[in-house]
Amino acid sequence: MSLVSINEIHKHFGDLHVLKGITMDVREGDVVTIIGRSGSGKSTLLRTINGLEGIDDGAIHVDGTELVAGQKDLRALRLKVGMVFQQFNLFPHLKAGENVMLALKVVKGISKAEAREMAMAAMTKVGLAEKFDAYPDQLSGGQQQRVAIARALAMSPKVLLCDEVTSALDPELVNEVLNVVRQLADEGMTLIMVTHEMRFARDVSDKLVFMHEGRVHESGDPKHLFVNPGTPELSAFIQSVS
Amino acid sequence: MSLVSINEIHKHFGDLHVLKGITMDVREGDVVTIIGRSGSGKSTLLRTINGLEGIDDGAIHVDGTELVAGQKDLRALRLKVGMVFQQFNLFPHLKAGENVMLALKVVKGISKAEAREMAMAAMTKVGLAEKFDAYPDQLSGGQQQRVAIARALAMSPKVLLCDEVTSALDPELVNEVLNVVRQLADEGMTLIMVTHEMRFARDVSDKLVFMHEGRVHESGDPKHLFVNPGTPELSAFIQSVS
Amino acid sequence: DTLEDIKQEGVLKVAVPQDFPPFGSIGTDMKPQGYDIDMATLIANDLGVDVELIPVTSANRIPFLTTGKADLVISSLGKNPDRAKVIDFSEPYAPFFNGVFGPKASTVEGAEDLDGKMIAVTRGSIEDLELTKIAPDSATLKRFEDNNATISAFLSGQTDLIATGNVVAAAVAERTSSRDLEVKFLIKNSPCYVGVAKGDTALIAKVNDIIKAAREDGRLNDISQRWLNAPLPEQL
Amino acid sequence: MAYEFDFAATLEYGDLLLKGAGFTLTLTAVGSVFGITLGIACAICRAWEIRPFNWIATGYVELIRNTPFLVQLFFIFFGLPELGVRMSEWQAAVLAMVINLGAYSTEIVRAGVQATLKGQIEAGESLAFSRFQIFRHIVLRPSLQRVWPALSSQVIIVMLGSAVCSQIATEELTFAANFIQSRNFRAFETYAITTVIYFLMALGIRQVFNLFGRYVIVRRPLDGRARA
Amino acid sequence: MTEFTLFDMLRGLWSGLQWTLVLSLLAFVLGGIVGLIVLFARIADNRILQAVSKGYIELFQGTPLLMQLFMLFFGISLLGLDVSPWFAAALGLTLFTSAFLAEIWRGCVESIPRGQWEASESLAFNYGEQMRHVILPQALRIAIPPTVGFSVQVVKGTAVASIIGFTELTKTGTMIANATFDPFLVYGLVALGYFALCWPLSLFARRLEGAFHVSG
Ligand SMILES: Nc1ncnc2c1ncn2[C@@H]1O[C@H](COP(=O)(O)OP(=O)(O)OP(=O)(O)O)[C@@H](O)[C@H]1O
Ligand SMILES: Nc1ncnc2c1ncn2[C@@H]1O[C@H](COP(=O)(O)OP(=O)(O)OP(=O)(O)O)[C@@H](O)[C@H]1O
Ligand SMILES: [Mg+2]
Ligand SMILES: [Mg+2]
Repeated sequence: MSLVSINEIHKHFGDLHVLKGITMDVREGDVVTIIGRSGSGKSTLLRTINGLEGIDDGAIHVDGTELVAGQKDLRALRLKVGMVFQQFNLFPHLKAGENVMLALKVVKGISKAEAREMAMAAMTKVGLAEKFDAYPDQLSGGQQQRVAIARALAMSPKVLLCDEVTSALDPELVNEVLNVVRQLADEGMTLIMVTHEMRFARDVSDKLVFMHEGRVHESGDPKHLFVNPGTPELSAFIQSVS
Repeated sequence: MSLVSINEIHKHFGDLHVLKGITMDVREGDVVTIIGRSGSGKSTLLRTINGLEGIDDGAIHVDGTELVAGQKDLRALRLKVGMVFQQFNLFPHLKAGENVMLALKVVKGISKAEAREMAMAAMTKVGLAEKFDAYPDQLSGGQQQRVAIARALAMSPKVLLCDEVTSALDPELVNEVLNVVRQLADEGMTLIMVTHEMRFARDVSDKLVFMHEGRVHESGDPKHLFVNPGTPELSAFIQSVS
Repeated sequence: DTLEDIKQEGVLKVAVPQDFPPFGSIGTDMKPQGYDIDMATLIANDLGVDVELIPVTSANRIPFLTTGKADLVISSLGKNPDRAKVIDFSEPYAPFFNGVFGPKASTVEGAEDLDGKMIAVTRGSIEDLELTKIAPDSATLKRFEDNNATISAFLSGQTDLIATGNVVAAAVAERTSSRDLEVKFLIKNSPCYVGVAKGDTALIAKVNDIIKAAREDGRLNDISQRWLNAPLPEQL
Repeated sequence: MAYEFDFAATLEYGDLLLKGAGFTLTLTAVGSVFGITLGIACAICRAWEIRPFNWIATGYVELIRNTPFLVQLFFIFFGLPELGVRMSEWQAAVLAMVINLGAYSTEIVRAGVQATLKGQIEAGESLAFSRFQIFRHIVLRPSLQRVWPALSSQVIIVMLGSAVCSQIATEELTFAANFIQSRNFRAFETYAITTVIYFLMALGIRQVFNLFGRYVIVRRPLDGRARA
Repeated sequence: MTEFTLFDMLRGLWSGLQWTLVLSLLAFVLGGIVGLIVLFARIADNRILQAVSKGYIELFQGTPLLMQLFMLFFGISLLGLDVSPWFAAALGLTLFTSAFLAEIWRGCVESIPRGQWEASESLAFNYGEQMRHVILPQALRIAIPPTVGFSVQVVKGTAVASIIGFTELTKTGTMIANATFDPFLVYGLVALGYFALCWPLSLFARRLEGAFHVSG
């Protein structure tokens, strides 16, 4: 059975029909990469999966439970779905380690000592154990993004959503973040990510989804698709970004 | 004789020694690309050339006149040096065309009608004649950056400084800006640019400057250097960004 | 000197109250009226000059005088040695009977009965000065900025008693039914004086002459009848 | 006609002035603590449109901000007893300070809350925080940090405005000044000294707020890099 | 004693309200002009100007307006100069208003991104040209809502001008209350008067704020 199943979902922003019936299945351990032009609806799709955007029609199931349109209490769902953003969104008033600990304490009610240990483990995983007590603004962009990943990981999500996690980074900092993501993929984490790093998409992901004007225009094995794009749109897109 | 000559310049920010004796010559029509890690001093170097940052030691000559440390009136210099920024920095309260016209009227004292004509010519050059009356926030990032280039160009500078002019853009918008820059290079404009677009650096520039920890670590013909980096630092850098 | 200046300019500038009926309050035309205003007009008439009334508060009446922005202060001023160091006082021109008033049920009969009571009084008024001297320490004086606040405090029940002029108390008793009011005891007859800037001897002599004349020819008595509904007392 | 200054005549009453200043500071301190708390509560209701409290908060803020403090004070002290609510001049003064500062700080804090980046809230949501937890742990402290200078200015304004409380016989600094000058008729000297005291208190409050902001709101040493 | 009808009260308060309006306008216009000058000093590239303007702002924000007016009106007279109430009111309200406006506007100027300064600098603008063509036009847009918001404070602040003899709205109210012993009605009307003056300003400020939020 699939971990995330998305069925014919639609989403409007006012008059704008942003998602025009998307269907997609993600099994446990899958690494799915979503690519597409700016405005094609990639972020919106990702954000519907943990309920940051509601949907107008269709259904989303995560780990067996349905995400109902207009539902208020999404906490149970969100405990299963972690998310990492393009702009890191670390809490600037808390140290790196405290960023990771906060949800453990507040949401899961874990004791401070235990939360600290779990946070330290997550920070170690992203290679930043020694930055536990640094404030976000004392860290480079790449380090901040790794803390953001640690913060999501510490909650032990079933699936991790990543929205252009390297787009706000200086080019030489991109790799340190991608390496962390690659390692997660290798360890069997279920990942759904939007990225413009084509080489990474090709090398790491099990499945490539090309979105175009609110639809899944093409999807399949990345190694195959990159060489043999099935539509002129994908072919043009691949050309423009590489 | 060289158009821009930089001689052993030093720059400190408080305790931080950012430029540690930089020497560089740029002849008329040269296209010079500066690359290097974040924090290596690329932006700072560029900004000293039009006096946005003062220097602590050394000398900079532009078109024969010396830029003296601590000098107040830099108007004459800045009329010769145009600059384009990563964040565009268009004036949001003015239309695109007015952005281009403003300095012509205010600084050069050109009549409104004439300024309008010159601005239109510059806007046409960057392919945005029809956006003359649009406000910056009605333009895409790539279009905004092209307006910023037109704004600098309209002043007919002798040399144009570009600091990561594509870093704030979505990947598919990068090319439209690079194409404008390429066209300027082809027309013989003197350009000094900081960029992370390695392919562009290799294809377009006459000279590559690799900065490392406040020094020019290596410089020379880009086609040669990319294939045969002379130092392990440059080699590592090229690897990390490509 | 000031007297010469007044005659020269033909205007007498007098600081008068506008928050202290019946001595000074505004009429429906927003102009001050009352005992002090009539007194000011009287003095100006006798000097043969016009009068210019300056409505003042207890906070700024003396600065108006000391900075020369007013020639006289006729503002139901009481006299005490501290004040006499700063300005000069004329002969008294008006009686002022003040007392402590309260509801019928209250058993207060003298200053010594004020023990533990809360009394509203207008800050800087004569009754404030006097009551401060004679009230026992255990009494609480609540000193309000103006007469209006003092009366409101009593009427709204914020204090047990009120210290004020008898004419004021009578006016209040007549106009309001929210709390009954009767005299408990009289504090003192402490008359009002005209204030003059320190050292203006010629002016003060002239003012004293005018007061004396007005007392003798009955004009002062008329003013008293008009505003206090009582003849001018003998001892003034 | 030369006026002779005599500051000694006022300084004789120095203890009264100090006592008055102490009362003013107490009034300000109590007013600040409860006023800012009230402001934060109303700010959440308004920023996050929690019905019907956001409407109540809006009405409250508009009413208070558009009428003079003195009138509010009179209403509380003289008007409420008619409705059967009687309080001492101290309680009335404190209450007036609280509702006044509450209204202004609502607006100030709301601006800070609304300046919170959407990404911060989304990060909290995606970590399964509840709305209240997001406010309490993610939004509040950075928002206060943003508007702290504005809040401290407002407290100073309210402190200076508390002078009006003397009208209902609250024995604060202006009361003391008026009391003294009604005894010695040295209005100018008394007010000059009082002005200096107010100024010193304003500087002091600014300092206290800076320290409080640094050690309680920001909770970190403010080296150069922490400014952002 | 004279009997006041409701009409008498309203008529009296109306004349007081007009004074309040006049004083507010005076404060706002003069305070705005001086505030602009103080603002320029505050953000000037000159330490002395900065320090002086900072002290100015601290002083007039840190002392009660009532005391400022008192000092100006009576204090200067003690030095032998004759000061008219108009002059003192104009001066005092100007000092007060300009200190606050300068500080409000400084925040607006400083919120203009550095990039705007740098872009115009690299186009060879001098300081005055940068201000005139780039910074102030943008700062002005941000400044309008808080400035209109502050005007409400100015309107309410003019009440203290009664200390130097102006019978504006609050003072008129006090005087009528003293003559009628009916403080609730009178102060209720006074509150209504201020509300009528201030509420439109507040609404206007809010609408402007909303309008600017939309366009970023
Ligand atoms: N909150 C919103 N309100 C209105 N329109 C929105 C909103 N969020 C997104 N949109 C619009 O929906 C469309 C899809 O946006 P989305 O962010 O999903 O695109 P994207 O594929 O992620 O693009 P990018 O590569 O630029 O991030 C765009 O046209 C965008 O302008
Ligand atoms: N105004 C400043 N004050 C203090 N330090 C500064 C300032 N500007 C730059 N620096 C520091 O100087 C160093 C060089 O900065 P610079 O911006 O020139 O680097 P860069 O090579 O352009 O990096 P990037 O690729 O990130 O733009 C960095 O360590 C930076 O933190
Ligand atoms: Mg996106
Ligand atoms: Mg840079």
